Amino acid sequence: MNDIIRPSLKVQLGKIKFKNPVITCSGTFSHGEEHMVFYDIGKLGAVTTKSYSLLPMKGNPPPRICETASGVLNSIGLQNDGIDSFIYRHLPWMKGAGASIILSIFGRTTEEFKKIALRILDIKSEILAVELNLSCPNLEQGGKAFCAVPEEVKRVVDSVVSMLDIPVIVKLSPDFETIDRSAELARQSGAEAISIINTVVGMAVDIDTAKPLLGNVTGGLSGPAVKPIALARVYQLCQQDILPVIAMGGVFGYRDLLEFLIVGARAVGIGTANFVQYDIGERILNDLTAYLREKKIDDVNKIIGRLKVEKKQA
Amino acid sequence: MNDIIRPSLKVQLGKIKFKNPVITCSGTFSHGEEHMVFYDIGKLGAVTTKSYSLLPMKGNPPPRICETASGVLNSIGLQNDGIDSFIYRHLPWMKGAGASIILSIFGRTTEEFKKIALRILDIKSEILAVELNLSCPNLEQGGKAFCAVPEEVKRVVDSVVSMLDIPVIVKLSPDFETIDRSAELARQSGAEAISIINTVVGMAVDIDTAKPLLGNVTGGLSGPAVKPIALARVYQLCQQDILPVIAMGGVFGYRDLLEFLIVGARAVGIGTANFVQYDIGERILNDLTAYLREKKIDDVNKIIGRLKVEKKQA
Amino acid sequence: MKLLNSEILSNQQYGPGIFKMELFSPYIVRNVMAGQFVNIRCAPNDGTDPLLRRPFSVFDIEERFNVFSVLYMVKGKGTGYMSSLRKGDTVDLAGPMGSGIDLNTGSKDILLIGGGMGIAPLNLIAKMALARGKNVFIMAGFRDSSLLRWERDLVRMEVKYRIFSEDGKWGEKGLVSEYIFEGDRFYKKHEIYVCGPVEMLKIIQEKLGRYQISATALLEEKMACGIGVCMGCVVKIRGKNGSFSYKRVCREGPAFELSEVVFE
Amino acid sequence: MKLLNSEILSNQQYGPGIFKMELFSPYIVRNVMAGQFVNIRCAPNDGTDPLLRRPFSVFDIEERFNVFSVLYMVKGKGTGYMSSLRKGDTVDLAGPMGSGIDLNTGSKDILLIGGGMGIAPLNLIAKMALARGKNVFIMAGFRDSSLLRWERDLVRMEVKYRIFSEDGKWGEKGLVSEYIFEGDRFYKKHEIYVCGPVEMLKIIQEKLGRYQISATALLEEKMACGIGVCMGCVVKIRGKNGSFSYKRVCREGPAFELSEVVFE
Ligand SMILES: Cc1cc2nc3c(=O)[nH]c(=O)nc-3n(C[C@H](O)[C@H](O)[C@H](O)COP(=O)(O)OP(=O)(O)OC[C@H]3O[C@@H](n4cnc5c(N)ncnc54)[C@H](O)[C@@H]3O)c2cc1C
Ligand SMILES: Cc1cc2nc3c(=O)[nH]c(=O)nc-3n(C[C@H](O)[C@H](O)[C@H](O)COP(=O)(O)OP(=O)(O)OC[C@H]3O[C@@H](n4cnc5c(N)ncnc54)[C@H](O)[C@@H]3O)c2cc1C
Ligand SMILES: Cc1cc2nc3c(=O)[nH]c(=O)nc-3n(C[C@H](O)[C@H](O)[C@H](O)COP(=O)(O)O)c2cc1C
Ligand SMILES: Cc1cc2nc3c(=O)[nH]c(=O)nc-3n(C[C@H](O)[C@H](O)[C@H](O)COP(=O)(O)O)c2cc1C
Ligand code: FES
Ligand code: FES
Repeated sequence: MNDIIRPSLKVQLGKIKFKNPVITCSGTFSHGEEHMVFYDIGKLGAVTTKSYSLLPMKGNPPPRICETASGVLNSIGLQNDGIDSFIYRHLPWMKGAGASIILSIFGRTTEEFKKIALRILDIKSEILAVELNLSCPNLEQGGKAFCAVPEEVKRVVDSVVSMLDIPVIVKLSPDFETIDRSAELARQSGAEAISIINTVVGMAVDIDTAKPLLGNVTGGLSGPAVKPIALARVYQLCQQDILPVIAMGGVFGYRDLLEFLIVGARAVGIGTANFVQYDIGERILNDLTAYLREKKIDDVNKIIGRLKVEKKQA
Repeated sequence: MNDIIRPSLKVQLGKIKFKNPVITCSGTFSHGEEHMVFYDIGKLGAVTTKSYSLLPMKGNPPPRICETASGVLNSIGLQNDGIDSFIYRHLPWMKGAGASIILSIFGRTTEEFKKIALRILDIKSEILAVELNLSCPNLEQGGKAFCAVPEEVKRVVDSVVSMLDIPVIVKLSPDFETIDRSAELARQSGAEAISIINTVVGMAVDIDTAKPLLGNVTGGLSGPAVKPIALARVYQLCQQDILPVIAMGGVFGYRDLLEFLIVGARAVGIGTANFVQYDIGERILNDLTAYLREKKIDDVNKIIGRLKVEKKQA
Repeated sequence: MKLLNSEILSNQQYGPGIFKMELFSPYIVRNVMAGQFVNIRCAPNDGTDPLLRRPFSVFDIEERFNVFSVLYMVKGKGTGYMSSLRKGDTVDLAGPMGSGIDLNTGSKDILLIGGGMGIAPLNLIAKMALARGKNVFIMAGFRDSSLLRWERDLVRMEVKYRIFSEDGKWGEKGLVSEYIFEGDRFYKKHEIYVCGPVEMLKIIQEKLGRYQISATALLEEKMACGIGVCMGCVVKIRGKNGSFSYKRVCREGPAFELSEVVFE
Repeated sequence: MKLLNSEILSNQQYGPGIFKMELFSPYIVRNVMAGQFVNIRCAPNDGTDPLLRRPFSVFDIEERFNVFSVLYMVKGKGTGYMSSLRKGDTVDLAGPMGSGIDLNTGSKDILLIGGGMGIAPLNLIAKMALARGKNVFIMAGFRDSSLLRWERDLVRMEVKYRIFSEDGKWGEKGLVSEYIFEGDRFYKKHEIYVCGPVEMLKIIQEKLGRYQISATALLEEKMACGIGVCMGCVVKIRGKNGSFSYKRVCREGPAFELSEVVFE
């Protein structure tokens, strides 16, 4: 009855090729070691590492996690062991596990980004792409996020691209209206794709103590609560057709992934869901394949950007 | 055992006096007629009417509602009968019901705002304040929201304030980074308070038909999902201490209301919750009173702005 | 209209994926009119997912016992939650809602045309019309025989009916909408009520339109509030001279003159 | 560590607002070490509220029957949901998690100091230590007698214990933390495990510190993932030369050397 045995799942974003559009988001999957207990992470389109800075960072004081309605606030504060720890400890493990790797990095100055890029030079053949987490604070702009100021995005991308001949992905936050402009400047500077959304700024208060529920006062909201926001941002960006888009925000099942593909994303990241359904990556991959088969769609690319908008007259 | 029989609930925002900080949000309570079946709306600090334009507006094509995780997307499109219908039909009923009234209005040009202000002149003694819904599209700026451009906020506030000697509240959307600037210009132009947040831009897609789940493609997200976002915006604005703040976004119980008061809001609006718990206004009012009594707090103002932030060193 | 906590007297499978929930509520039983619905909260305690209430037509009432029932199909989270409830649990509901249909006046002959779960509100119309001494004739079409059990209710009501099913396994084989209107005589003398999928309503609208026969359609639309405050549940209704307006299913409806509904 | 669907064998009240849930799981029973926990999904099906799993210490295991249990206090949505489950329902859980405590080595004398629900992990430590022929002495303090039933479990385990309660209605009147350390002799020869509210841990840390007696504290922190990927559940741990680092309760913990924990 069913002819499509193995629908093609390959997607391409500029020069970046993924074997399928199911990837995991930075900071929510570590390097895959923990999840490898639950499924073979080599099956994923890509694993995005946590974001690395040049030197180790301690991160923010606890509490760092606060659950909200259908969402999670976090103020991890980018705790990480520094880029060298990735290169010497985690990368070898990831290669061994057969993971396709997106390396996420951040700096607090353009200079720091450059220094990290320098370290990566040697291992560039072992990773699919570098993702620049530009939602991190830019010390040269008083701690405002890099992506708040499109020109700062440009500066960083310019310098990283000039040093590394591997694809660069720019990750943006939904909190700024400058998304289109940042994407455009990133394109001009040679970025390959845009990842969106990072978490949304949020907060929660313990009414009994009158203290913020996060050690860092505000934090980033993720999970199903933000999915409609992410989808609107991805849709709006895809409409501009500036760069291919990797979408993320609240994906908890294959139906969410399909929504993002339909509005135009070429790959979709799973974040918070990794905390709840440890095998979600594999599950979504299987469900996607089953869906395509059932609908007799032989190539996942046929779904991408297929949104039907019939603006009715009111 | 308990000495505080009747804690004082009065709050004041500039010249606006509310008998208590519990108000209902524009567009979620109509004029209170429907909710009057469930409780006496005269008890509320204020009822904010739906937003009125000069002439009747049909609104957006259906579907207009889509439920999301702990939230609701709507694309009502400001359907309303026009300001005259408020003045001649609804206002008399509201006065009869003993409601304290905030009249919400919007125009698509500054001119339209002025024309509406002119109509209100006669009834100004019957309302507590006028709320300018500045999240509506500004036709003079290509349909971008008024509050996207602080100078446009100023233009509207200037003209309304110059015509009406009743307090003006400016309602802003969380989607723009210009909140502080808009608030500052609104203050300079004589506004009395800021209402925040309006809904967050969001979207949802029906994967079976590949069509948006809202007739208008994108819509506004409200409900518990957005509470952390609203709280962060209110906190950040209150920190600036530009104008008193009326907070809203995801309030479903008195604990939510207290969170907003603690970060500095002087009054709190109930929106989407009116759709689910029809008696929520009265319930929150009772629960707030009971809470203050239990905590032996004799005046609700003692809670406002009491957030304890001890930024720990990481 | 009231907010109520009603006790479940039974919540049993009626067909595959279909349940009938019987609730104790003197208030609903005393006040409900044909065509009205109740709005049920489908999350435990202060849960926020699903957030909104779910509307369900009142399917039946048992005045002697102060019991009313809803017939529902499990579709998603809300109805899934409902199906997990048991006898003795209470349900947070509000109702009766919507403008009811007054069966004390109007024609003595009532024709009800239903498709699938659309029979839910028609069942109560039938019961109430019969109680007022009217003649009720039901034509109902189904995809399969999931709702087979309903025939027992019809037999008990002693109502005239014809059943159609697409697979022919229940009643006659075919679609109601196809069968209908081989002529107009019969239909003209009846007061007609229609409830079912949009595709069916469209065909019937078109066919009745040819003979300018009026009918009342019971519509569904996604709802946020159910009480008329949000303007979310509107349908497009034709006005005079090519104009139209958006009317609320939860207030002006769910019953509308079929010929005036604009399906898009 | 595995994702499991475990059947509930019983879920009964243990005290006011406190339940004990017994679950069938050969895998957990075979693999769990003292101090480990399971991470339970507390929303039905694909519900998103509450979103995150909830961590619970393994309270007890019955190897013969492949049954383990968790003792939990109803605090909010998650535990409220758990308390609504019944025998025969299945629970989506993952475990065992956290680095366990190896009781095959170490001192022959074990002292367990617990406060309130903090007794949950201590119970399993006691059981496992006894099974390894160790001497176990328990000192536990409570606000009231909600956990009274636990004394039956202690008697059955044939363990030595002293109970304190603030109201004096159960065991001796007073706080464990006050009572403790009238001298240091007794404590020095024991391997000590402590679990309870932060206030209690602080006092004990201070008192033990005076005599430089080491102890293992079982800590709690809000968790997002429970498997070590999110860096959410960290506590501040003193390093050498005044330095410190953030360690994960779900991976490096829940057991930490008490003297190294920085309470803020
Ligand atoms: C006035 C009225 C009366 C109704 N009476 C009945 C009845 O007697 N029996 C019955 O089984 N159903 C009835 N419905 C439909 C019922 O409300 C929906 O099936 C229910 O809300 C689905 O909830 P869910 O959480 O299970 O599904 P969801 O997960 O919310 O959605 C599952 C599917 O149901 C559709 N749906 C969701 N809400 C509605 C809605 N308000 N109206 C129509 N479709 C919806 C969605 O588009 C989706 O395709 C009625 C609807 C209205 C408006
Ligand atoms: C390693 C570990 C082992 C635990 N073992 C047990 C146990 O054996 N028995 C038991 O009853 N409880 C145990 N807890 C605490 C238990 O996880 C929380 O009580 C539970 O998550 C509350 O969920 P809720 O949805 O009911 O409450 P919520 O509505 O989430 O919160 C209610 C209250 O509980 C607090 N809380 C929420 N999550 C946690 C958490 N992860 N840790 C501590 N406090 C929290 C909140 O701050 C709030 O004050 C343990 C926690 C950890 C970290
Ligand atoms: C605990 C946590 C840590 C995160 N850390 C990072 C990070 O280091 N770098 C980054 O670019 N994004 C980080 N993110 C953002 C996610 O990668 C993702 O963009 C966001 O969570 C939205 O997706 P989701 O809703 O599926 O989680 C983090 C998110 C969470 C919840
Ligand atoms: C259906 C609906 C209609 C709304 N209409 C208006 C409106 O006409 N004017 C306005 O200023 N805000 C309107 N809002 C926004 C609310 O007033 C409120 O700012 C927002 O919903 C956030 O609060 P909540 O999360 O409690 O709903 C509307 C919101 C909803 C859900
Ligand atoms: S559902 Fe809100 S107006 Fe009908
Ligand atoms: S809970 Fe995620 S690292 Fe511990």
